[in-house]
Amino acid sequence: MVNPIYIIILSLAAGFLLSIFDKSGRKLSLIVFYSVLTFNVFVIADWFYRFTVLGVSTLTINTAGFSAPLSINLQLGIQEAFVLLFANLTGLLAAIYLIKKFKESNISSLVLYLILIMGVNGLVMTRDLFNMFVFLEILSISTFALTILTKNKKSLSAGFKYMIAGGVASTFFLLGVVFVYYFTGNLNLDFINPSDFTNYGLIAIFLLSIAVFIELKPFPANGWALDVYESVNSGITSVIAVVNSAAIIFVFYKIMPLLPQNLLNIFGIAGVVTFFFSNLMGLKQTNAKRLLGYSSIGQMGLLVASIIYTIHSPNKLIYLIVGGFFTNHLIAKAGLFWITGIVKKEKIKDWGILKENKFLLILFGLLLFALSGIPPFPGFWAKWEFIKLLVHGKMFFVVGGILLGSLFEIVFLFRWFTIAVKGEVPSENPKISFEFSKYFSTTIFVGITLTISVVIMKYFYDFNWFQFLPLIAVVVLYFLDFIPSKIKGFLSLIAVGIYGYFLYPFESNLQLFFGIIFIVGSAINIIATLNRKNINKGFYGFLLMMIFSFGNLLIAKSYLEFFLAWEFMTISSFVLILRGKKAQKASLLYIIFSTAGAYLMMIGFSLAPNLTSNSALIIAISNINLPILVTVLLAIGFMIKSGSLGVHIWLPEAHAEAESDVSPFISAILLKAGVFGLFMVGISYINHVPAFDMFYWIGWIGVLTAIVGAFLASFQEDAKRLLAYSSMSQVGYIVASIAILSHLGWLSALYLSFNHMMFKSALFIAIAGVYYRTHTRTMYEMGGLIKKMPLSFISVLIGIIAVSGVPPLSGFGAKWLIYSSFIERGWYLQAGVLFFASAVSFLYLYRLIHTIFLGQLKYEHQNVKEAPIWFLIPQVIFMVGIMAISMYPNLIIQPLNSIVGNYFNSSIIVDGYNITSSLGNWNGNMIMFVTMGIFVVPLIILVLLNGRTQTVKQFNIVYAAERPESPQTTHIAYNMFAHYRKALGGWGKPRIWNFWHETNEWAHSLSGLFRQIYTGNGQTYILHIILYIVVIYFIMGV
Amino acid sequence: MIKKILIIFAMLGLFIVFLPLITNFEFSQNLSELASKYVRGSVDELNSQNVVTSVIVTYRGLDTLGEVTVLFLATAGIGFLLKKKNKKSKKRVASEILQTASSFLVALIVLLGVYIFTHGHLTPGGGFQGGVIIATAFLLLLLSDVNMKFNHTILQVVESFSGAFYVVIGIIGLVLTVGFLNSKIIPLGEYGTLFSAGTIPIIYSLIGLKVGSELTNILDTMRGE
Amino acid sequence: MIVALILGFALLLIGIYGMLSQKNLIKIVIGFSIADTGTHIIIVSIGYLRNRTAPILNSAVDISKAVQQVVDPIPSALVLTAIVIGLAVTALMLSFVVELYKKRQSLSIDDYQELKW
Amino acid sequence: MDIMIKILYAVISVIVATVYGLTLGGVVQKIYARVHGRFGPPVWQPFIDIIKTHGKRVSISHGIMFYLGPVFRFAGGLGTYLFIPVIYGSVVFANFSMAGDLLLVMYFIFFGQLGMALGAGEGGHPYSPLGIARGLSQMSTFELPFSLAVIAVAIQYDSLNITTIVAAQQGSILNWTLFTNPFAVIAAMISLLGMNMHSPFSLVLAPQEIPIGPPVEMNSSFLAILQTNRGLFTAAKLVLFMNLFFGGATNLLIMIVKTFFIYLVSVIVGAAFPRFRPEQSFRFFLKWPTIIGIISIIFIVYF
Repeated sequence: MVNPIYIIILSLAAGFLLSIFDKSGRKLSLIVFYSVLTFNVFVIADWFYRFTVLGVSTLTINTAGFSAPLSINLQLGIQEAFVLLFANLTGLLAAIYLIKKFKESNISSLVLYLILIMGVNGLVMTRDLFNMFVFLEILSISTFALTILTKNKKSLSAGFKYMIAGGVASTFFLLGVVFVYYFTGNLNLDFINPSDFTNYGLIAIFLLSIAVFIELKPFPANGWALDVYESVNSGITSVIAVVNSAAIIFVFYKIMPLLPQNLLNIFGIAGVVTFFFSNLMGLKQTNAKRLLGYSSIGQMGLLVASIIYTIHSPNKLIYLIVGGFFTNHLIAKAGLFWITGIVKKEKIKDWGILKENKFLLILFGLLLFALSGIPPFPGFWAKWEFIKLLVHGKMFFVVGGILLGSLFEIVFLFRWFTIAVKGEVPSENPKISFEFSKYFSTTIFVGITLTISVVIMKYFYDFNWFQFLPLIAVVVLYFLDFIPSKIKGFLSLIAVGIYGYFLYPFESNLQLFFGIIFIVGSAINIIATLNRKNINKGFYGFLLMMIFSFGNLLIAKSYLEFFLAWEFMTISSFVLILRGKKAQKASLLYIIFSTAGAYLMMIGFSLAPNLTSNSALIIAISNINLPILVTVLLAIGFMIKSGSLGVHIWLPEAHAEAESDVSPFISAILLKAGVFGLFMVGISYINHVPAFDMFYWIGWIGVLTAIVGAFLASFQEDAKRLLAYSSMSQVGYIVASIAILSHLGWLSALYLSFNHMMFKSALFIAIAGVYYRTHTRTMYEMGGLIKKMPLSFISVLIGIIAVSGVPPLSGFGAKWLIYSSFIERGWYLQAGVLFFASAVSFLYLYRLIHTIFLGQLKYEHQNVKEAPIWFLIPQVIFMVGIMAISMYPNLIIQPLNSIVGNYFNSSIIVDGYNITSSLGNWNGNMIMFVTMGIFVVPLIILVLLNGRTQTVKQFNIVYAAERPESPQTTHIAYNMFAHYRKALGGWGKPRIWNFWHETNEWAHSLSGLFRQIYTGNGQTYILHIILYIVVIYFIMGV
Repeated sequence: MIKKILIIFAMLGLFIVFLPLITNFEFSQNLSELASKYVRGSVDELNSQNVVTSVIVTYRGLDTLGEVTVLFLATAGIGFLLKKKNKKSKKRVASEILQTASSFLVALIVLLGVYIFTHGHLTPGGGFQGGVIIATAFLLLLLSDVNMKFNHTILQVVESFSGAFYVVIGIIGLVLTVGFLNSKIIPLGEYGTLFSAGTIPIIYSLIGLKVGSELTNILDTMRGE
Repeated sequence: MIVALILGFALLLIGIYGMLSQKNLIKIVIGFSIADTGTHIIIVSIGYLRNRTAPILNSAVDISKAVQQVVDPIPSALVLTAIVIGLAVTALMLSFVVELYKKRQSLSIDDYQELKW
Repeated sequence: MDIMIKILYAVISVIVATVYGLTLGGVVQKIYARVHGRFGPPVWQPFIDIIKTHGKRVSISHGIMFYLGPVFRFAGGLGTYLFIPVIYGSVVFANFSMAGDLLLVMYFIFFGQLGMALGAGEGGHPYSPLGIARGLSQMSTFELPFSLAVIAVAIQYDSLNITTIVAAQQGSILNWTLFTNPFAVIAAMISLLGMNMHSPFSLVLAPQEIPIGPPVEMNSSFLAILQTNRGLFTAAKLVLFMNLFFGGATNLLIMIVKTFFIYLVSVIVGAAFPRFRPEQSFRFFLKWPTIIGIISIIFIVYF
C-alpha cells in the first residue's frame, strides 16, 4: 500500500533529475523513466484492487499538514482509481510503444512525457479548483511540447493551433476559478456549495465548465484537436486522445455537481451533437489518423453525454455505461492509433497492405469491432444499457442522434476494415516493419479489452456459457487453425451435432422447427464446405459462431440474450461474407444495413415491457403487449435481415460475393433468422392486436418484395445474384404469409421456409459446384453443361421445379397454401400480385437452368467434370428431402399444423394425404402418382415407338440452313429478357438502389460540407471557440 | 468579411458574458473565512510574516510545486523545440557603456535576487521574483557579450537538484507523517526573523535557484536562434 | 479598484480580439499575453478590500487585528502562480513561432493551414 | 379395382378430348383459310400430320432432356386435362379432379411448358430459347389478368373447387359467371387469347421471326407427341374456361358447343389482327386486362 502522492513525487523527482542521469547514458534514464511509469501503474492497480475487491473506503490525502480547505487535498476513490489505472497503463504502454523514439530523441522528451503522466494523476486526484488549473497547465504544456516529438511542418503548425486553443480555454478556466472563489470564498470542490452561486454567479460556473468542455473538443470548436490527431506522432496522439481526454473528462465529472441542471442538459445535447457530427464528417475522411481523430472526438461527446444522462442511475449502471464507453473508447482508440503508427500508411486506401500481416490484421479487427460497439466488447453493453436508459427517459432525439452517429461510425470504420482485408496492396510497397515494442503494447491492449469484456459478461450479467458459445467457437478454432481444412470441417460438423444435442429439448415445437432449419440445415450445408483445400484460416471459427448464434436465437430468454445472439450472428456472417474475393463493398453494405436494423431493434427492445415468464423469448413474448412502436421497430429490424423490399439492396451483393459455399448459409438459413424474428413479433401481436394494423402493410411489403425480387432475378447475368434475388422474392412470400396472421398463412410461411431452406441450399450448392469447375458465375459464359455435370443438373432441375411451384413437387404445396390463405383472408389483390410474381419466377428459373446447363457447350468447358463429391452429397440429401415431402406432404403438414395450432384454430382438415381448406383441396400423394403415371405412359410409348432415334452431336442443328459458327454466338443467353425490360419501361429503373445511392451521396456531401468549417486556420479555430462559448452562454440564458 | 462580422459578434457576445460580472461586482467587506484562517494561521502556525508566502509555499504548496514544474516543463519544452545550432551569426557588439555597467551590476543584481528569495517569508518577495531577478543579471551578461557561453552542466545541476531537493523536503513531511510539503518539519524559529517559518525560506531559496537557472537557460536557448 | 477590474476585462477582450484579428503569429501570441495579463489583473482586483494593507504581518499591522486590516491573500497567491504559468505558456508559444518561421519563413497564420477538413 | 376403373375412365376421357381437340384444330384451320380466301386443308389434317410426322424415318435426339421434353409437354397436357372435371355430374369425365382444385390445374399448365422449354433448350438451336423467352414473358403477363379473374371467381363462389364452381352456375344461364361477373370473364378471355397464342399474340411460334420457335429441333415422334398434345391441351384449356365462366357442361354435346364458341373468339381475333411485337404484347396484358381483372375483384367484393 503506497500513498498515491508518491506517484506525483516520484515522477517529479525523476523528471527533475533525468537530465542529470542522462549524463551517464540514456540507458539509465530509460530505466528510471520506465520504472517510474511502471511504479505508477502498480500503485494505482493496487489501490484499484483494494477499492473493488477489498472494499476499502475512499482515500483522502491532505498536504502541508493541514486539512482541506486550508490546504490542497487529493482524493483517490474507486472512480479515480479506475480512470488512473487506465491512464497510467496507457501511459506506460504508449511509452513502451515509443521506446525507439525515446532512445533517439532529446532527454527532454522523456522528462515531458513523465511529467505529463504525473499531471494526469494530479489532475484526476486533486479536489482543489486552482490546483486543477495548475495540473491542467502541466498537462497542456507537456503535451504541447510533445506534439513535436516527430518534428515537421505539420506537427509544428498543429501544435501551435493546439497551444492557442488550449491557452484560450485555460484563460477561461482561470477566470472561472477565481470567480468561483469570489462567489463562494472557497476553492475546494468538497466545500463549495452549488447554492452559493446566485443568479449571475452562475457565470463563474459557466466559465469554469465551458473551459473544461472546450478541452473536451465539442463540435464545432474542435478543429485544433483534429489537426493534432492527424499530424502528431501516433504514440503521442494515443496519449492525447486517451490519457489527456480521460483526465479532462474526469475533471468534467468532478465539477459536474456544481453545474445547474439546464447547463448539464445543454452539455448533454452538445455531447450528442458532437458525436453525431464528428461521425458524419468522418464519412468523407481519407486520412487514417484524422479519421480516428473524428471518431475520438465523437466518442468523447458520447462519453460526456453518457455521464450527464446516467448521473441519477444506480451505481452499477453508471459503471457499466460510462465505464463501458470509457474503456472501450480508450483502449480501442489507443490501440488503433498505435496500429496506424505501425502501418505507416496515411491514406486509408493504402491499408490493403495490412492483409499481409495476419496478426496485425486480427488486432486491428478486434480493436475496430470494439470501437464499433460489437459484442462482447464493453461498448456494446454500454450502448445497450444507455439506449435503454434514454428510451425510458423518452429522450428520443438523443437516441436518434446517438444511433445515427453510431451508424456513420460503423460506415467508416467498417469501410476501413474491409479495405484492410480486401483492399489492394499499394504498389510502392514498403513492408510493415516489425517493432516488438509497438506490437507488444497493442497486443496487451487487445488482451485487456477482451478481459474486460469477459469481466463485464461475468459480473454484470449472469449469462450462462451457452450464450457465449459463438465466441468460444471462434477462440477454440483460432487455436486449432493450423489443422487442415477438411479435419476442421469434420470437427465442426461434430460440434454442430453436439450443439444440437444440447439444444434439443425445446420448449415449443416452433423452436424445434426453426432449430431444424438452423441447425440441421447448417449441418448439411457444412458438408459442402468440406470441399475446401488447404487450411482456410478463420473460416470454420466464424461459421460455427454463426451457426451457434442461430441456435442461441431460439433459446434466448431475454431481449438482451436475443439481441446478443443476433449481433453475434451479424458479425460472424459479415466476416464470412467478407471472405469472398470481391466482397469488400458487399460486406460493407451488409454490415451497414444489419447495424441499422440492429439499432432499430435495440430501441424496440428497450421500449418493450419486461418479460413476465422465464421461458424462451419466443414463448414468453406471447404474454407481452408490445406497443405498436416496438412492433414496428422490431419488424423493420427483422425485415432488413430478411431482405424486404426497400432495404434489400445488401442482399444480392452479399449473396453473390460471398464464397460460393457460404452463400447457401446466408440465403437458406440467415434470412430465416429474420423470418423467425417476424414470427416472434407476430406471436405477441396476435394476442394483443393494436388499433393500427401494421401487419397489413407488412403483407404488402412482402408481396411487393416477391414481385420485385422475381423481376430483378430475371434480369441478372450472374447466377448467384439471380439466386439471391430469388431468395429475396421467396422470403417476400414468407413475410407476406406471416403477415396474414391466420392459421393457413402461418402454415404456408413455415412450410415455405422449410422448403426454401432445402431447395435454395441445393441450388446454391449446385451453382457452387459449377463455379468450382468453370470459375465463372456469369451465366452466358456457360451452357450445355448438362452432359458434363448431369447430377448437378438434376439437382438444379428439382430445385427450380420446387421453387416454381409446379406440381407434383413440394413447391406446389407452398403455392396452394399461400393462395388459399390469401383468398381466405380477403387479400385478393395481394394474391393477384403473388400469382404474377410466381409466373415471373419462371423467367429466372428457366434462365438459370437453360443458360448454364442447356444450349451450346462452350469450348473451354469441354473438359469440365462433375462437381466434387462434397458438393453432391448435400444436394442429394436436400433432393431426397424435397422428394419426400412432395410425395408425403403429411410428413411436414401434420407437425406444422399442430405448431400453428398453438396460435390459431386449425383451418384445414387433413384426411389421409388429402388436405382440405375452406376453399379447396390438395392431395399431394395422389398428384404425385397421377403425374408419374401420365409421365411414364407417354414415355414408354415414345420409347417403344421411337426406337430408331439417334443421338447427334450438340452442334448438329439446323440454323437458318447453315451451320452455326461457334457456341458463343449460338447460345442465346445474354440479356435474355431484354424485351421484357423494354416493356416495363420506367418501372424497370432501379429506384430503390438509386434512393440508397443518393442517400449515401447526400450523407457524404453533407459530411463534406460540414467539415469545411475546419479551415485549417488556427485563428478560425479560436473564433469557433469564442463563438461556441457565446452561443452556449446564450442558450443557457442566465 | 463574414469573418470580420463573426469576430465582432464574438467580441460583443463575450462582452455580454462578462458584463454582469462587472456591473454586479461588489467588493467584499470582510475576508472570507478561508482567508481569515490563512491570516491567523500564518502567524500562529507557520510563524511567517508574509501571509501570501505562507499560502503559496505551505498551504497551497502543491500549487507551487506544480508551478515550478510548469516552468521546468517550459524550459524542457523550449530546449526540446529549439535545438542549439552553433552557427556563428553576425551580431552587433554591445556598446561600451553596457559592457562596463554590466560587469559590476551583475553581482549586485544576483545579490538582490538572493536577498529577495531568502526573505520571501518576511517581505513582498519570494523564490519566483528572486529567480527572475537573478535571470535578469544573466540577461545583462548576454546582452553585453554576444559570445557569452554559460556552463550548461552547472545550470542543469542547479536546476535539477534545487527541484529535487524541493521534492525531498516535501517527502520528509510525508515520512514524518505530517503531510507532504509540511513546512513545520524543522523548528519554526522566531517570528519576523530570517530563520523563521520552518522550511519556507529553504523552499523559496530552492525555487529561486531553480527559477533563476531555468530562466537563464531559456534565455540562452532563445538567444541561440 | 473597480477600475482595475474593468481594466482587466478590457485587456482580456482586447487580447482576444487581437488573437482573432491579427494575422501575424507573434501578434497573436502578444494578444494571448495581453489577455492573460488582463486575467491576472482581474484576479488581483478580486482580492482587494477597501482601505486595507498588504497581507504582510510586520510591524505595520496589528497582528491580533490582522484579519480586519489586510486584503485577501488568496488571489495574490493565485495570481503569482498564474503569472508564472502564463509566462511558461507564452515562452513555449514563442518558441513554436520561431520554429514555424524557420520552416517556412512566414509569420502569417494563413500560411499554416495545410491541415484541414 | 376402383382405381383401375378410374384409370379406364381417364383413358376414355383423354381420347375423347384429344380427338375433339385435334378436330377443333382442323376446323379452325379451315376457318382461317376461308377468312383468307383459301380453300384450306381438310378438318382431319391434324390427324394426318401426326401420323406423317411419326412415320418419318430420321429421328434425332440432342440428349436426354431433349428426349424428355415432349414427354413433359404431353404429360402437362394430360395432367391439366385430368385434373379438370370435364362434364358436370359425369363419372367418366370427372377424371382425377379430386386430387386438387383450380390452383392445381393452373399450376399444372406450367408443368408441360417448363418441361418443353427444357427439352427445347437442350436442342441448342438459338430459336428455341428466343421463343421460350418470349413465351415465358408473355405467359407471365397474361397470367396476371387470368389469375385476377380466377380470384374473382373464387371470391364469388367461395371456393377453388372446380366442381363446386360449376355446380354454382347450374340452373339458369344467368347464373353463369359470364353474367354474374362479366369483368372477370372479359379479363380471362383476353388472357385466353394469349394462352392460345393466336395472332396478335403468336410471339412464340412467330413464323416470320423465329420459325416455329421452341420446337424447331423437334422431329418425327417428338413432333408427333407435341402435335397430339396441342389438341389435348387446347381442349383442356377450353374446358377449364367453360367450367369457370360459362356454366360448365352437363353432357358432351354442350361441352363441344360451348368450347367451340369459346375458341372461336380467339380465332376471330386472331384472324383480324396482325402480330404484336413482344414488348407491345407484354404491355398490353399488363394494362387493360389487368385493370379489368382488378375491377372484376372490386366488383365482386363490393357489389
